Amino acid sequence: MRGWMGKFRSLFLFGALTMLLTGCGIENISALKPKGYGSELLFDLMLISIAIMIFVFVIVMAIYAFVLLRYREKKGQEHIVPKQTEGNKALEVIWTVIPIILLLVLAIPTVQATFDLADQSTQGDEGVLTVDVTGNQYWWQFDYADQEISTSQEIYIPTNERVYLNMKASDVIHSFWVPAIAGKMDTIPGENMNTMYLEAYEEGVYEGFCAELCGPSHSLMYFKVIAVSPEEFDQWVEDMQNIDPEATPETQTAQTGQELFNNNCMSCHAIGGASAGVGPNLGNFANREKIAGILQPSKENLVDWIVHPDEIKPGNQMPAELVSEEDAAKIADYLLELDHSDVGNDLEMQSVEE
Amino acid sequence: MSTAVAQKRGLGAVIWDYLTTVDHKKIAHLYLVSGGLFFLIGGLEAMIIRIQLMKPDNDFISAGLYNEMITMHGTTMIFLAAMPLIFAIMNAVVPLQIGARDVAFPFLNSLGFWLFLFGGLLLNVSWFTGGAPDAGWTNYAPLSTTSPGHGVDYYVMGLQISGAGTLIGGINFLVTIVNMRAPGMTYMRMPLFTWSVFVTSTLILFAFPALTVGLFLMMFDRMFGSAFFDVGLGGNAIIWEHLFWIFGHPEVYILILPLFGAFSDIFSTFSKKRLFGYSAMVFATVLIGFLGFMVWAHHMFTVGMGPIANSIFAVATMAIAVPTGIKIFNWLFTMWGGQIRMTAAMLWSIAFIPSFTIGGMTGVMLAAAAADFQYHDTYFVVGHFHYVIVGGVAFGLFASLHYWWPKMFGKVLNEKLGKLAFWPFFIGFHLTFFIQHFLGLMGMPRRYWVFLEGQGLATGNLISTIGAFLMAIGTIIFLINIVYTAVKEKKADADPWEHGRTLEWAIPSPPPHYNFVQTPLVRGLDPLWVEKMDGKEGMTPAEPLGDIHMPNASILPFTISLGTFIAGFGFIYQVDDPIWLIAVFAGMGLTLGSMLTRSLKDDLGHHIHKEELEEDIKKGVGK
Amino acid sequence: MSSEDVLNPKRMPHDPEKATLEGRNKFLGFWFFLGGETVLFASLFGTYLALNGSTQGENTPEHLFGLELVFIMTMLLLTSSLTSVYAMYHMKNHDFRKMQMWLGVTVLLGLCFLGMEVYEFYHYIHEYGFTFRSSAFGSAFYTLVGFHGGHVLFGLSWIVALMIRNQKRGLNLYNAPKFYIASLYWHFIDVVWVFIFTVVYLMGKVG
Amino acid sequence: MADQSHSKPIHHQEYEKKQHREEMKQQVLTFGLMILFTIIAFGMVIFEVNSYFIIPTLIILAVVQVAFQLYYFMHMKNKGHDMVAVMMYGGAAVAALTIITFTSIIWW
Ligand code: HEA
Ligand code: HEA
Ligand code: HEC
Ligand code: CUA
Ligand SMILES: [Cu+2]
Repeated sequence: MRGWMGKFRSLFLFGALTMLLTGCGIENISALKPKGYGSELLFDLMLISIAIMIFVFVIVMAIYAFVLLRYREKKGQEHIVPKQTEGNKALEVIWTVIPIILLLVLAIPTVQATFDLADQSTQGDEGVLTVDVTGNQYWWQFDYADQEISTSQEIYIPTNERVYLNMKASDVIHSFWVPAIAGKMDTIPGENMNTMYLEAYEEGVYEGFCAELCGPSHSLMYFKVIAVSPEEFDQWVEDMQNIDPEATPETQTAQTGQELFNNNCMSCHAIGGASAGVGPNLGNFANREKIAGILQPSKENLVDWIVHPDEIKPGNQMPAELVSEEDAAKIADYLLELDHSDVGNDLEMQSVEE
Repeated sequence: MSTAVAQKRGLGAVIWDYLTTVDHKKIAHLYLVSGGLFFLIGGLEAMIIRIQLMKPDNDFISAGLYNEMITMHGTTMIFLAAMPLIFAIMNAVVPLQIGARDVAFPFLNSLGFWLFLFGGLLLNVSWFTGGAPDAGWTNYAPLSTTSPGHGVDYYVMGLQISGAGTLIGGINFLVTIVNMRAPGMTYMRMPLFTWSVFVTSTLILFAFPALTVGLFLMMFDRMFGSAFFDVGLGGNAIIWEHLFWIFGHPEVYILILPLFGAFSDIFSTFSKKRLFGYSAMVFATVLIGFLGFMVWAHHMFTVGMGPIANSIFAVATMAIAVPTGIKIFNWLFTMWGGQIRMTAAMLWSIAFIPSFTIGGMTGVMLAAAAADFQYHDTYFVVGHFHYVIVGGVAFGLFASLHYWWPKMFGKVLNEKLGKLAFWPFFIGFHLTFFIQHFLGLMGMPRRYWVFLEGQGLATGNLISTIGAFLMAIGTIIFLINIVYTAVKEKKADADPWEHGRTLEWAIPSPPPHYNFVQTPLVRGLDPLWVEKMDGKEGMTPAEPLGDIHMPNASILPFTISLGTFIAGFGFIYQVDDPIWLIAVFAGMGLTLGSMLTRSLKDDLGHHIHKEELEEDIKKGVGK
Repeated sequence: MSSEDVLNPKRMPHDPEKATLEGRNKFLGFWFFLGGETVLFASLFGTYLALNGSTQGENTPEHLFGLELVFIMTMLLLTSSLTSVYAMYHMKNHDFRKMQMWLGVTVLLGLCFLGMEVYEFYHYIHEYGFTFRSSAFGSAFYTLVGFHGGHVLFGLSWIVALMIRNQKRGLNLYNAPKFYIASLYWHFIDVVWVFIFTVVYLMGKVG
Repeated sequence: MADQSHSKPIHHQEYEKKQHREEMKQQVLTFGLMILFTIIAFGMVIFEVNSYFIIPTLIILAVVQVAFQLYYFMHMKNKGHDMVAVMMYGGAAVAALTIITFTSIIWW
């Protein structure tokens, strides 16, 4: 924990506030349950600002309550003409100066945090991971350039290390947001690249959102950040590098599925290696938490998706009814066999039914 | 009385009267009715949004329709409801408060209204012609430039037309306030409402041109193949964001400042005290307006402007809390030591203070650039801006309407019903929007058509929806009140609140169409109060009774605006088929022809003769 | 005296354009409008400056622009500003005929300017294939310069309309403010042009 | 209609005429300077003067020219232009902010 904030934490108000706020929301989703460097830094900043605001609000409300209780016009006193006060220099100075001080108290950590989160000093250093993030309507692509692998929808990172993200968009503006471990940053089409970093403290599957309106399925553009220990992460990289797109699946239907897939889908999708970029890389598909970011990973759902992606994610770029339902089932068999790495399998997405 | 006369003249004549009127009081009525109608439409859209978000995975409306709904809700509420309602109050009150007989440019005043109305109608026609705009009220490129169909084209043309109307209105009020004040009404004697309209108009003057340019570029990109926002040809999507927010941030102060002014007048009237710290209030208003131009990029903290720019804009934004705080405390101390009378207008104003303070404080939290990485584009932001907009602007409009209704329509709105409308709206408001701050932080981005089961967001959203229904009930009671008052209430006096302090309360409710029989002489701040304290009945005139020069009515503002409306359709559809260029030429022809007519035909106005005035005085109009 | 009456040197207010309340309102309102126009053109200039590097190939500012034509255009417009000053000088001296004459000269100069601008655009399109749609730079260039050209066209039509309308009846307190603000508009057009030739052409040539 | 005109004595007329002539002289002088500045600006670019200072110099020349237009040709120097100046400077300030933004943080 960063020094000065640690001391503040012990103060009663902060303690109470922290307790109150962290009661809100669900682990690994909520910004109020920080599990990473960025989110924790920002949570602390929020606490400071909320404390200041509560202080101000209490004062305003105290005067307010007093005035309303004390100075109501009473029956029979309608004729009284109160003193027509023009103003009061001393008071006016007070309520100019105190807010300025309070704002300075807020401004300093704000500027610090702003620069802290924009820090890129270790990017490119030996052993520091950088992932290229591309936002597409309505899915995310993650390229690990140095490792020569790419994934979609799920980004794997090692815990307790800074992972830099170089972010772009291929079509319209999106925004990459993982409330539980970092803030958000827009991905923009064109020449502009943004950079942010992730640092997760604990292993886990963290919910990610697209936060910039990007079309009808903007609200369905989820992704996952999967934080695993550095050793497991290395294992995962190796597994991913070893994916052989040509590998023959075990069952007969899956083999037909593979053929169908290669004929119909490969123009947009890739299995392992670098990605074509039109559609998600399906290399490790069977290990996905969700299909297309939102559906539970069952065969039924997968067939539904393959035949009618437009009904599940309105406006998305994958054509409907490319293949018949039977063929889709075969392709599904094939895709669900694409289980090339079990890293992260033991981590479950936190989710509480209400 | 104009309305009484009108009733005798039959419906056709009344309509013609309103189509051609250049009287600021009637234009105020027009703004009120059309702005009110758009508020109901915008509110209906809000209800649909809330119903869709009532439970997880809801499919009350489709994803595409949802985006149209939020876009039209935001656009309608800001441009077609809040702005015109503010203009309604401005028109009704400002000339009276400064002791003028009309605004500086009565003709342009009417033109401004019709441009707004036709722009608004054009925008809403999109619902029936294949889809409303769907890229959010902020209309970010390239989502907007690539949006299929014509929705965004309607957005561009509709806002361009109504924006021109607003700009005209702004200039009009600036000149009115500078040039038309009654003798003795120095700048530092102007009522605070007038002051804030002055500052607001300045903001309009400098903010709207940026939107105009942005809309032109958007129009060129969508309709004529230019490449401003097309990255394929070297364009840059961020230019739109900057242009939009250079306009957009001042716009939110354009919305709130006039109501700050109205609250100042209301607090002082119903506390029976002069405004505490008048000069500080004026200074704070000007300062807010000034700072309002230096903070726009706080809407773009996550765009990647870099830490230096982010920090500068963060600190500049926070600075606005200081002048706003000065205002809050001055209002509190205006009431301090006063005789607070709890009318409906006062009730809305009292409710405004805590509500707006919460909204302002969440604003300052948003201004902490780094923390905005968490807040941005979540329901936290939605919570913030509804707190300031509904808790500030909407409450302010309700308060102002209650306060000035007698001056506009000659009857005091029923107080009981007024308070009855207040409570469900007030409670519903907090229910709807307070919880949204938490929803945002718990991981609910804004503009989400659905949220999912198991994200812990269901309860909060349900509460929010229930609140929205309460607000609807409040609104409906307010509407009932209007009807009830029109039918049942009796005619109001010149000064129905008894403690009126400013000039508008010195003349009958509603005023004769020349407002002041004789221009009043202003002898201090709160001129009417000054006279009252000297034991006088009314204002001392500054001029002898004489002929009054008044402008002539004209249909040209209507035809000019109609022309732009027609041309608007032409521009939108010429992309599909050049035959629509006919509409462009016909519309522009009508517009330019009407403008030329206006320019070449002398319009010298007419005089109301001294004899008629004496007649009116006998009937008790002059007082 | 009513505002309809023709002015003659015996009964002349010092500033005929500001002698009536209507005149003063017009005067002030128009100036405020120019304040807004400043922001409008600034937005266009900003956009141009942000995009003038996005040329997508050959047609860069250095490559396209020739300074001779622009120099002549500048001289024309500057001179037209002076001639409209002369017109206002005669207005203040209530010499209607001379005012009309100088306004006529102003219009002629403005027309020449506009003609050359049209030629310039034509030249770029046909010689270089440089259009509104070729690149973001193209869009920004034609929009900025075209907006100015549109202002010139509007200003010319306005002045001509005023001249024709008042040809017979001469100067009075009702139309004096109209002439005055039309000339303000014309000066403002020149102001914008000063920035256009500096920012677009000269700075474009420098690179 | 507010009416401030009334017959004036001849000498007054003459006085005003002289004033106008005086002003006109200034304006012609201003015009001369503007032409000069323009020639300097174009000359600097055509003869490719040292390009280190050239852009700031060009901008300064333009600003001075514009000030001439506003103050002399458009009479902002005369009295009764206070509010005019407020609004023009306001517009200029917003304009400056806009242009600074578009030349600095657009491409970050
Ligand atoms: C009437 C409209 C209105 C008003 C008045 C305000 C007022 C303020 N707003 Fe708000 N704002 C909006 C309407 C408004 N806003 C809208 C519509 C959006 C979203 C647009 C969109 O994206 O769709 C938005 C978004 C928005 C953002 C961007 C958020 C994001 O998208 O990530 C930010 C960030 O800084 C912000 C800040 C502020 C601040 C600091 C104020 C300040 O002016 C508030 C000042 C007031 C107070 C602070 C309270 C009183 C003061 C005191 C009692 C004194 C003491 C106080 C302190 C010391 C703190 N606003
Ligand atoms: C002046 C501005 C204003 C006002 C007053 C309101 C008022 C309301 N807004 Fe508004 N809102 C915006 C401006 C405003 N909003 C903006 C700018 C956005 C952003 C848009 C975007 O993202 O692009 C937004 C977005 C927005 C959202 C977020 C949508 C999303 O991000 O997905 C929500 C959700 O709850 C919402 C709800 C409401 C509600 C419940 C009200 C209530 O207060 C409304 C109360 C009024 C009524 C309930 C009317 C009642 C009347 C009837 C029902 C009778 C109807 C009868 C007839 C038509 C005859 N608004
Ligand atoms: C025109 C390009 C295109 C073609 C052809 C195409 N897809 Fe897709 N596919 C996409 C895109 C784009 C997405 C991402 C959609 C989204 O999430 O919005 C996608 C998503 C998917 C997903 C979900 C991926 C994930 O990461 O969860 C699956 C599974 C899938 N496609 C299978 C198929 C199959 C099987 C076929 C052939 C029958 C096919 N696709 C053909 C473009 C295509
Ligand atoms: Cu991508 Cu929203
Ligand atoms: Cu803002």
